[in-house]
Amino acid sequence: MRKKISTLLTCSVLLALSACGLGSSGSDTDSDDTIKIGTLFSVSGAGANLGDKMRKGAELAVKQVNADGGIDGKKIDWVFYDPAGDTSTAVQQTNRMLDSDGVELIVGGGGSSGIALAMDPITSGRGVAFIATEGARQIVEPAAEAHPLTFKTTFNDTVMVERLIAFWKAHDITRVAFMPDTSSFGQSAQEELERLAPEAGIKVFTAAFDPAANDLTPQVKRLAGNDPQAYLAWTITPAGVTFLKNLRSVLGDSDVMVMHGFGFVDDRYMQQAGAASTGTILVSPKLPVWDRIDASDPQQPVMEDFATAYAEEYGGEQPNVYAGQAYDAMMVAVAALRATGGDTDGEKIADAVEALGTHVGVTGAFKFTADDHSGLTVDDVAVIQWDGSRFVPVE
Amino acid sequence: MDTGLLIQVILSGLSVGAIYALVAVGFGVIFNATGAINFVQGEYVMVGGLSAAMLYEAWDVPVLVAIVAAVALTVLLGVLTEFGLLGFGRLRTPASITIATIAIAVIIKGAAMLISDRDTYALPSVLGAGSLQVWGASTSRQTVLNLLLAVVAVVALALFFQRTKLGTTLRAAAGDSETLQTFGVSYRTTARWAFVIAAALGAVAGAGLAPLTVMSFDSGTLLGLKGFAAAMLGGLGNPRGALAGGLMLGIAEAVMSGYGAAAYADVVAFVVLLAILTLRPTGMFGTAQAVRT
Amino acid sequence: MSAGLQISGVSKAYGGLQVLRDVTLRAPAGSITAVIGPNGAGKSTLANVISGFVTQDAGTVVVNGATLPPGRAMTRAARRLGRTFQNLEVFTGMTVLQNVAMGAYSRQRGGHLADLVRGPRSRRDEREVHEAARALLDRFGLEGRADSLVESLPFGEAKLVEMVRVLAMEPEVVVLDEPAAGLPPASALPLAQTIAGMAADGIGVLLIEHNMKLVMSISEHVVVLDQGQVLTEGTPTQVQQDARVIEAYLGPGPMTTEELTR
Amino acid sequence: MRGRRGASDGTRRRRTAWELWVTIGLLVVLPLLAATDYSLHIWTRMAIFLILLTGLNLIQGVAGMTSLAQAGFFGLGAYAAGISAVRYDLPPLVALVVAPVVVTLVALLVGVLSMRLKEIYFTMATLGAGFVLFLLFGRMVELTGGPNGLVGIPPFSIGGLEFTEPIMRYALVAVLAALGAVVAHNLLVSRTGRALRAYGASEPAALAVGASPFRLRLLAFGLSGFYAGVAGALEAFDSRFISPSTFDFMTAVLLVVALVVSGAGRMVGPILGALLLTGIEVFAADYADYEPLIMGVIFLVAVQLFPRGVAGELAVRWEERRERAQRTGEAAGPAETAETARTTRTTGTDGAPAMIEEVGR
Repeated sequence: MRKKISTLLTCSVLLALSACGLGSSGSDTDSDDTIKIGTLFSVSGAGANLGDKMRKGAELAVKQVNADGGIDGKKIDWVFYDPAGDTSTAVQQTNRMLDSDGVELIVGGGGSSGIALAMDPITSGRGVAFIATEGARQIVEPAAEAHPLTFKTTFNDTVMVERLIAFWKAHDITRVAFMPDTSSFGQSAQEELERLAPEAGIKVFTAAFDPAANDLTPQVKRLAGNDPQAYLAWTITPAGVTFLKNLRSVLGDSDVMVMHGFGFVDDRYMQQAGAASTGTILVSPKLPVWDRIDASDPQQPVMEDFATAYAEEYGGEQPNVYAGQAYDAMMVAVAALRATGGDTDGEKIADAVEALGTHVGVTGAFKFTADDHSGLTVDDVAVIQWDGSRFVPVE
Repeated sequence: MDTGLLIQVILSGLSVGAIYALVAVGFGVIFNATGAINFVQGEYVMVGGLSAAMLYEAWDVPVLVAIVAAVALTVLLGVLTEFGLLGFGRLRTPASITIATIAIAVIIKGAAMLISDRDTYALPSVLGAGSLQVWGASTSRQTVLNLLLAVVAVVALALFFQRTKLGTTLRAAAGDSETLQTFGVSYRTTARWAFVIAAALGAVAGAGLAPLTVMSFDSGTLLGLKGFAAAMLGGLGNPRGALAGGLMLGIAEAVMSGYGAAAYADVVAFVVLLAILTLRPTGMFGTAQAVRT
Repeated sequence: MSAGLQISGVSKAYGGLQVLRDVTLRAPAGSITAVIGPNGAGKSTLANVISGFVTQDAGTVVVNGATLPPGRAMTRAARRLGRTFQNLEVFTGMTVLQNVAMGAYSRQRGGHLADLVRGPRSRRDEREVHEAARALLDRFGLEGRADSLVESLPFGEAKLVEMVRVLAMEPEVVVLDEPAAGLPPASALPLAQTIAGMAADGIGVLLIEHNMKLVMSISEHVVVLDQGQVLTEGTPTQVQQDARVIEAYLGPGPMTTEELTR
Repeated sequence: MRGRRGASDGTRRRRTAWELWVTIGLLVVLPLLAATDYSLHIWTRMAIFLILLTGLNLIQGVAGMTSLAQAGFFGLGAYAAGISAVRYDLPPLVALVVAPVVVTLVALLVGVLSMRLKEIYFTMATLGAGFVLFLLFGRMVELTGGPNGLVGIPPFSIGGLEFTEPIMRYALVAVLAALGAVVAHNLLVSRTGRALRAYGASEPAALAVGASPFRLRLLAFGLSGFYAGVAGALEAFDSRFISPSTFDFMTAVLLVVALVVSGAGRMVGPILGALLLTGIEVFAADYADYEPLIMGVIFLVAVQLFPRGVAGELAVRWEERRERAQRTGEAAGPAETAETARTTRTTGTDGAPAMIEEVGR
């Protein structure tokens, strides 16, 4: 009996494996009425929360495009996999999308910079365009020489840091306590901040923390010894809530500036920090404050439409920045595809993206060029504040 | 030297250490009963904290009621864990049980991810949000409660192991089914009780942890491993050792965060684990035989 | 110094309990020396001290004139001292042939890394060991069992395999710890023949045994342990008639045949 | 007489050899079944798992000591190779040699520190070692590229010949995997492997015949590190990008569980385990949200169904049938045999070389 089961198991594993290889030798690559777009986001594993938001953003874009009749009559056939935060799984899935599923274009790089960096050589090697939704600038730089087919719809940390520095200068802040987490998100920002701040005459004191940490008071207290005027955390994890609570607990009522990076722009996080989050200042795309900015801003209607459609689609949930970035990435791809007339050749798409001029998206007005595959500038960054119940722009 | 920072480091260490201690005690209880390492322990913490917070946040259940319900749910999960491991009578060695606990931990985590829809949930402290100021340092009121919980749990367990019949059996068993038979108790019965106790301890740790941070489906795994390091530090299976080990590990991490390279703070637990196994494998207060003869 | 095993002044205490007290005895080459005594007399501890599983507090264990390092079991094989165990210790999951080949382990000199490439030397070595093992199995009538997993054998045969494994070490001294334990009475005779055969080959045999009939029938010299001390020693006949022995075993009263043969 | 001996002498060895030929055969046949670029990529991944598991099998399956350091060693090999190539411009061939050497040295160090521990404590020491390595990959940003990973690893090349074609990449990994299987097989059928197994079965008896557990186990652990080092270097040159996430605790656990489920201690265990790992990966990808749940359930069911592993269970049935055939008409009944089994110290009782079963004893 048990022998039968084990034999069965062995055989089925073998069969399944060879079937997945055999059955799909690039068979359905060129079906005329659809365009296959592949996406990886980590909807399980450590960054699952974020990955889920990104998936929703991309999914919304696909639904909208298909509902509008697709791209020149071709519907998007969307292929989605979950690498669960693991780069080698992502590499395998990227190969699967390109070699087996017949994916013609990839949007979304797994939700972590490491994964996007791992995917880029594969997509580039096959001449496939790749529009990433991850932060690290190495994904697309240097654009013209090394990454001609790869774009991203996120802010370079450089842009964010420049905006921060301008903000600090305007508020006469010269001493900053910086707490990045030890993930790639925090580390990339740390590199940029420690590179750019000294040039601007700002002294940065850094203490990193583990994203899984449950108490950050030693770091806060230690940094407090340097008398900083502002505390800035850089994380996408719930540890940011602990940061806010601990900061309030250690510093009491002192009126230092409490800041977070764009990874933490999330209503839920802010609410969960309770009173400790009130007054927190964040650098962010304009999306969270779309209803508080000048209606003459060309981005305003785009953001409003997106926020409304998203809330409608996902039961009243407010989109966060990550959902916006994924939506933008998909829409940039669609715009380029419309320009090429549905041709998915990597170089043609890349040319089309670079020729889009200004693509007004929900997280910024993208201006891609041959040398800039990020497309966002300091003008797209807003400084916002949590007033205890919602985000508002800071003048 | 900045005494404020020193006090802060110690307070932080005690705050996190109390949680580690509760987790470590749970590891010890299961180890004594089955000889296995229960990798589900960290997930009990997650389920306890996350379900309490979800009940509170999503269904407006009063905090205390939510905590009690969460503990009950986690205990149920503990019973189910025992069934999943031993209910089929096929896993007989500590090593195979240990491996099966990993599978169960993965299942619980995967289910929690879907049920919580990957969201984070917060739980307020039953003592309110305020913080305590101690000689220029500060900590949340919850920390005091957590320390108290850890001490009470350890004392209660120590008494339980020494004074009650079930406790003596559990302690004497140490995973040896033959010994158990001479006691006239079945292996399954003691194992089930051990899982009930361990799950309850985990849930309490989770409910105590939630107010310090926020809970998500991912909150348990690393905490479990660190709690295990604490258990080894104090001596696996010894409740008082677990308390000491937990607090010391917490303080060691805080010292690294406050004085050393903060980015390496989470390496501390595992370096401690390696060091203690190399230098004194029975832990500082342990009696178990860890080295081959 | 004479050939065989010489134990001098061995003492061992666990906590406050003195298990062995100044034990001195000899097991000369080519003869069978038995150690008997009631439960708790320290027989097993003595076997463990000799074979290095227990470190004695005092005293020496000497094989063929060389003092053995206390408490280092794995050095015994190189000194040609083999032992069997009271509870059957065979290598489950391995065939009978492999079990016996393991006995030759310490006689094989090839390096472990050489085994990775299985060079000609390693292969020749293996072939020799297997041939020797096979010859031993033939001698003890186990040739039909060579490729059976050892745990599939009846208990008596498994015990025999353990003994053959010891012989594969080409030992000069052998310590047999309760070889008759658990065996049906019918197996006693072949066992006695096997043990006698060892002595006939020139091996010094130290037989630790409960079964009086076996002990009395094949031993040349019997040592009686009681409460960790040598109570008396002598030929089987002398020992059997010693009043102290009878008392130690049974308390006051006559020893019955039944008791003696168990 | 002579002939009969030769025949029966070979039975056991031939059976192990058969398992070796299955392994090598599959490595040759699988790409023929499906030779698209994607399937070759999958087979390459499978072959890397095979090398990892072959190494793990030596310490876990044969020596009976579960190691949770294999993922960390895998990562160390990948980083050693990647860093050699990227930061020090060493030729890939040199990096492929450097990586296993580095990992072996680290494994020996960890082994020296932890080898005297009882099994479960040893396992936890390896967990600690694996975790420290994993965390260091993420923290030593200057050297490893940190959590973002190490970019710019060149493809493998010998002389001017670059291994960029999928079939060549597969061939490289497959050849080394086959070589690794042969070496592992040599070890298993030699006295060294015999002694390692013996330790799992009866420690006192093994000591009594003079086998040094410390040295033998250290050798097995060092070798498991060597295999992980080779696998790591191959992973680095195959993916041409490495980041810490690949070498985390979960990977360590998956490797151990896959080996247990497929048959620790058997020659054929690693290839079954590698097929299982790649199979689940491919299969689960279609169920994104439920992947962890599916994974956990599969492993729990598998561990409960095959505590000795699939190969172990098969072997038990095989042995039993053979014994029954051989024993027909003989005096010794099965009842007495079972008695023997109970008296021996194995818990796995009925005949598997079920090393994993003995680990905790």
